[in-house]
Amino acid sequence: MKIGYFPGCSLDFSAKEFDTSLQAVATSAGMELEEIKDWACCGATSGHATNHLLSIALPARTLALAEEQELERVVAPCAACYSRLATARHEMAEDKKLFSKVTGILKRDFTNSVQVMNIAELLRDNLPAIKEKVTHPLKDLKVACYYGCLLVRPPKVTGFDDTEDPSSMEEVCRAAGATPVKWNKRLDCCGGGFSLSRTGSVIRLGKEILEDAQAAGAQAVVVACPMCHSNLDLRQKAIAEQTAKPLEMPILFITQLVGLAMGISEQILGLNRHFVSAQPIIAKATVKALPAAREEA
Amino acid sequence: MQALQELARKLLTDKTANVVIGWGQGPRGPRPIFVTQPEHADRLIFDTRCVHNLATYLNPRRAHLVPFVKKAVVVKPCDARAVAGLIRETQVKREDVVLIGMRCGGVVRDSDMDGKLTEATVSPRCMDCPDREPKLADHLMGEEASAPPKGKGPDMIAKLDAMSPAERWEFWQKELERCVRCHACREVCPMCFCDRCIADKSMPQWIESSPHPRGNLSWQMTRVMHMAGRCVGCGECTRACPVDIPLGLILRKMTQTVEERFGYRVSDDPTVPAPMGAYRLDDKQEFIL
Amino acid sequence: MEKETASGESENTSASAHHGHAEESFRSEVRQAIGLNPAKCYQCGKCSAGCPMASEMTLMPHEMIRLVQLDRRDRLMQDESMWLCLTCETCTARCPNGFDPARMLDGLREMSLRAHGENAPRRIQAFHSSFLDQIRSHGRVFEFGLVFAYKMRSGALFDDVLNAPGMYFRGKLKLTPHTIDGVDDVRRIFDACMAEEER
Amino acid sequence: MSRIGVFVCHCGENIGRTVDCAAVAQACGELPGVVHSIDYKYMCSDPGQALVKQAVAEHKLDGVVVAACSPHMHEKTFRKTVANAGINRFLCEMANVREHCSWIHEDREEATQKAIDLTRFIVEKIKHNVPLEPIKIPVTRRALVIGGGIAGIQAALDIADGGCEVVLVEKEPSIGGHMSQLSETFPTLDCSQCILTPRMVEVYQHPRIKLMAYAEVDKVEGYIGNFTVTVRQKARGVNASLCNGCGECQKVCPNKKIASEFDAGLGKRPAIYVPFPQAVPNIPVIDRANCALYKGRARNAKKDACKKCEEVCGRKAIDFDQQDTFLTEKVGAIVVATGYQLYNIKKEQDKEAISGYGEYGYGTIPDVIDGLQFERLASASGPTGGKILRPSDGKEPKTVVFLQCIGSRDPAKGIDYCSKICCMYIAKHTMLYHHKVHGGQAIVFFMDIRAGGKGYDEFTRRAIEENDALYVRGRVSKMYRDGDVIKVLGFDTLSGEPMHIDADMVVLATAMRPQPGIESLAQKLSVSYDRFGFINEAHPKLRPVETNTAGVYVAGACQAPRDIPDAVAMASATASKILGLFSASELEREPLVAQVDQGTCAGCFHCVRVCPYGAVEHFEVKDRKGNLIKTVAQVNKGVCQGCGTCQANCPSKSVELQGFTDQQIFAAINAF
Amino acid sequence: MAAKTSTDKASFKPRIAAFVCNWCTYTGADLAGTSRLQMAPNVRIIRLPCTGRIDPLFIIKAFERGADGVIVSGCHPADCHYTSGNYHARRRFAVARDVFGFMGIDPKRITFSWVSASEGGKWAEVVNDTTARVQELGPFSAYREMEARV
Repeated sequence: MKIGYFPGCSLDFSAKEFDTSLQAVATSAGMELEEIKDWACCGATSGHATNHLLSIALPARTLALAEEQELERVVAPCAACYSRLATARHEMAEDKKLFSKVTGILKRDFTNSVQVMNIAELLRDNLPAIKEKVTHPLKDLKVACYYGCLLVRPPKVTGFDDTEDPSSMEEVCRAAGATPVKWNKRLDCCGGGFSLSRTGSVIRLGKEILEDAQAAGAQAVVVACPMCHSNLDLRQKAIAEQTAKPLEMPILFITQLVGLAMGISEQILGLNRHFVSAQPIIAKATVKALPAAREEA
Repeated sequence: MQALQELARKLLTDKTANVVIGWGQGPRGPRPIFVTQPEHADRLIFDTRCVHNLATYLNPRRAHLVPFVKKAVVVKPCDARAVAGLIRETQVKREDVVLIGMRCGGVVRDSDMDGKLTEATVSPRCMDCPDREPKLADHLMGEEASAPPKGKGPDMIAKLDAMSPAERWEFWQKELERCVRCHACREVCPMCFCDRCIADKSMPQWIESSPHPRGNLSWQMTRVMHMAGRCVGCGECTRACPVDIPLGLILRKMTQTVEERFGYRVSDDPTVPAPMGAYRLDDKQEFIL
Repeated sequence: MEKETASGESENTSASAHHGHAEESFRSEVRQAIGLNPAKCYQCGKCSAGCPMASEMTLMPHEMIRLVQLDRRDRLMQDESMWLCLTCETCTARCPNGFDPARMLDGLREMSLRAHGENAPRRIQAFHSSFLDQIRSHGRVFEFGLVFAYKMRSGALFDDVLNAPGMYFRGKLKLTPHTIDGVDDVRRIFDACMAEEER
Repeated sequence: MSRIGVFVCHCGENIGRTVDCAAVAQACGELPGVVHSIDYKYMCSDPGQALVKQAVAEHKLDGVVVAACSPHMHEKTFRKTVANAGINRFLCEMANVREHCSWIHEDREEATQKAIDLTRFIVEKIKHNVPLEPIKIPVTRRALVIGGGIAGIQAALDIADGGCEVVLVEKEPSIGGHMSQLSETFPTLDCSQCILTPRMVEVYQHPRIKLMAYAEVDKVEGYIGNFTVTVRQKARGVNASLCNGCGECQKVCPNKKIASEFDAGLGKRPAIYVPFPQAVPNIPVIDRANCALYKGRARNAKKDACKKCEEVCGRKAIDFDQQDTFLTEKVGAIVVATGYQLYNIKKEQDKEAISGYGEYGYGTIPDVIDGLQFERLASASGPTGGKILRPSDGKEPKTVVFLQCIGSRDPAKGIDYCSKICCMYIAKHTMLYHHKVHGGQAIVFFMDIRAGGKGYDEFTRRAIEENDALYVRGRVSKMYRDGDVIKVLGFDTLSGEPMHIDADMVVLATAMRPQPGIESLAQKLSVSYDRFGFINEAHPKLRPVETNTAGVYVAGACQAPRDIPDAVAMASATASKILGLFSASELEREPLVAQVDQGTCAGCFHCVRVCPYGAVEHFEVKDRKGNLIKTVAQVNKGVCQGCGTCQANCPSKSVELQGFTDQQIFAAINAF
Repeated sequence: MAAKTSTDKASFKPRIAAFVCNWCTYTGADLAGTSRLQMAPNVRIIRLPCTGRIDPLFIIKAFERGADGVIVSGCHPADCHYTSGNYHARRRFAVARDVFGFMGIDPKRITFSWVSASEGGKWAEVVNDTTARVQELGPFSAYREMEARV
């Protein structure tokens, strides 16, 4: 079945590797993604931190477009976009007044019938197909699965996994052959939207998270959100300034990890685009030169 | 037909039954007959004109049949549902009746018609009937039957549902003003077995007894409420009505409600509990504030 | 001690004057605007215990809700803490009494903006405005433009300069914006939402 | 009935202000059948009642309608008044013109008209009232107590001491309940077992108490004064009459690794066991799920795996083939005292509405224990001999964090109520901890300290002031294991300071919940329960130990969270209620019950199906020669509670509810 | 049916019969009284022990006797004083409502509600809402016009 695809602004560019790795993994595992035509930004934190109605109306437009494309489900790989889309859907379903206000603003036929999924949910629901395509299991690779905030919170909006004890990312990593470690900060916030505006906070939070992952023996942190990625990857140099020794913790998108296990080339997966090199992982994962056929993926 | 007659003869001879209630030829088509002598068993017939619901004769109100105790009855599927209802409500003991089940592909509207089943002649009662043979039967006879022809005409329930309450009121007032309160609908009904009907109760008199629209309406509403989850859909009340009030319509509406809300379809299995007098904690209550 | 704070703050007199007039109080205004009953918070502090930004806030999440309960509008609206919320939803997920502190803070920020409050830290407000401007003009966020606009507004001109070349090298910054076809649609939504919220 | 008196009350200004009482009296005086109609300032006052009495005599009234307040307020009063005046008290009815009229309307004209209407309905109704006499029911002066915890023990002893027989049914092998697990009790810190054990022995030796331990109530039939209860005596695998409690069998049992229920999982016990040394009765049971012999038999093994207990038993008391038996007991009253269980924070819960604490690791973090487990650690008879040692490695914890309101006052987890006893027992725990672990620090996270009770607040203050317990006001957001310690992320809302604590052990004050299976027991008894499973009392204030089924009473924590003094007080209250009930050989009931007209009953038995109490029976009508004419319905007056559902379902209207007959209702509607 | 002018409608005072159970709704209505909750004066309560006792005949008879609307109210599910009378009533009324509606009695004229002993406010709402609704519908003149028809 076709799944609607809402890349969101980050995947459009700064986290292009999330997009390419997802597309490659999806193709390989037989998931048919169809991008929502002419989608607009979800409004992100700035939207709901300043104008509630806007924070519902912007995602609602996207959901309406998805309905027009006759899509029943939409995947939003960015956890923030996912949260905005899912929240909008939830609030409009709960509050009929809000729903009619929004439809009035949208001026579109809209029934609020589209299901919203995040990337961990999508991959978990397609585990059998993914397992089938794993050719280079990432044996001995210890990873810390990092959920952050919006994938699992608040429970009444997300609900695909246990809010305080989720397991879907670990399941996906295990399917890729990696070994998820048990650690404590996997649900803590990385600082999210304060990346530019309050860098100090982001560094403090990032440090706590990365140190805990390292203490748990992780060789890489696996994320499902471009903001988490940039806060942990881009800011790692600044974080390292406050630690005894450099952390050198590679941060991978979950799709990149799965892609590696499927033997998809690191160029397509965009592993070269990270600030902290993922080379040690790639080497450890014993992913060798890849057949050309994969390149087309 | 031969098989039916032979069975009846046997039942009467070996005293398995003291009377066989079935149909025989009358001056205007088949009519109910009570065979008590083995030699009269050949009077029994069965065809598409055998419209009457003979379960009504098991009803203890038929005092003249009570002394026979062991009774054999010829039943169509709708009749069998009524027998099941009477057993369920302790009016009849299963061991006191021998049920001769007839396979049935529908009957005509009335017994004085010729027996050809067509879209025009089929009885409305047969349109929704899913049963081709009674499951509650000691003997089963007749040929495998196919589904009755679908009747013609508009779906009156849908038509009425589409009306405004005032229009529905008008509709029923026009129908009910003809009612002469002969109570044939009650007398013919196999499920009406009270010794003293509420319509005849005077202290207090809930339902006015004279043929007046007010009492007529109360009577029909009350009757339908009493039939809730009990009506077997045999359509005898409609057939018996001398002024042709479409009584079956209200009953069908009620039956739909019961099925939709409580998931209950009237059954010829007496062990299936009736929906009224039972409840589920999660019964729908959208109409209650 | 209690007495000291009470006499020390000028708004207290006006605030306490509101008590007893539930219809026009700050807490009822908040309830009206946000659709959450502030009285639902029983001040257990679980939100503050789990808040990743608590160590940087001058008012903790439960204290902000408490100030709403006490109708201390000025005290609350003068403080920047509400702008430090990361909207990570930890508080809401763990609230034992089914309250939604994250949504409440969203709403309070919105109220503060509408009242042209000055409590938002310049950088954070600059970021939000730049971000929304991006959506308004292109339908999507054009990151280079966002960073540029943000720096102009916030005055944080030289932060992060070191990372820009790195980002560009790794293909993480695009220099030209893409504007969606339905940008007029988006602008209309913006205008309608702004107008609606003003009402 | 044709001589009716109408008495319109002004209730001071309460009615008179909006209703023209004189006009009501005048209008009603004109109604056919009304021979006397007056208004008066305070009808319920002595002079007011005298007016009624006087009028009854003077006008030979055979019906009295008082238009005043709600019948819930004064129906009893006025019925007594007319009874004193010499007419049957059911010939008096009230029209509610205060709560339902004067208090809720302002327009005097409208209110007066409404008051006239309401009074007219009742006048028309009362024309069909008939004198009714109370129903007399014989009483079996013997009680059943379900549950052998402190509440059940107290109730049983009080009833037995009052001179009546008691059957005490306990589902566990021993009586004693949770109280037997406690170390010391607040607020006096006396040893729980020291005060409980003598009472347990007293139960065992009491000539009027029949103790049935390891037994459960299977079926309940009948009604107040006349219950027939079937009790399932579960098979112990030990012949109770032969066993002398020597304990040799427990010593030889090879499987000694079973988590002890008595020690809340912290200690071990063998497969044949008595729960604790002071158990009453002191007769072991074989835990069939863990005994090698029964496990083998369940697998159809050819040979029994182990018979060591049988071999060692000198009294030949072991009986592997023993089966459950069913006993029937006749009793007149029942006490439900089934007690509580503790909520657990695990992910899997027995009710959909209740969820666990993921933020505290769903019960997977070692050394996070509940209150009962702490009791066992602190108890001299416990697995550590009274030393506070944490379960994971046996180390003495130097920092112990106590969390209150776990699963209680937490609607998000599905439980809204306050568990009531936790504030007190946590304070007690901190004291015990302070006494036992020198240099240890107890930290309590609380929301409110609820210490209402004699000596209770003094007790919690003592914990704080003299026993060094640090009380932190706030809930904990998250807890996780980090190496050897448990990281506790809390917040002190009083100082505004985050409290991040490295704890060696955490004690959760988890909510009290009713015992599992309470719903099915309640259904057997026809008593109602709330959404948490707590048994509903008949009235929250005025009838706190009765249930809505006559003859069934409730005591202790199965009704709501209760501490020991509460449970004991309730138990004594039930005993007093029951002894009162048993003080006469017959009991009287309001005669507002259903009655079948057997002449018109057609025997469809719709009434039997709808009756919530099973009060309708089949009755065979026979002629003089004994031939069956027909089978009809008959109402057991002792069981019927007067809801009238049978009547609404009766197609021929052959059943009538006294006090609300069709005639009466019809007349009232007709007056509309 | 005669067209009603707006003044007719305004001067029309609906007459509404309420059949309520003794334990929940009657007590809830008492509470509304003790709380002095003002409400429309059009409702006349007839007290029954339980909703289980309320026969559809009562509703029919009330309309026959000139009621413009009817309220039926009792204990919430699980709160029945008699444990299950309200569950039986719920099924009965579900059928009655459909049957009455099918025969032309506007279901809007009948309010079914659960009002507990503590819901005085809800009772006032039920009374006011029903009165307003029936006011809007106008008098139930159909029954009265039946006389003329004969």
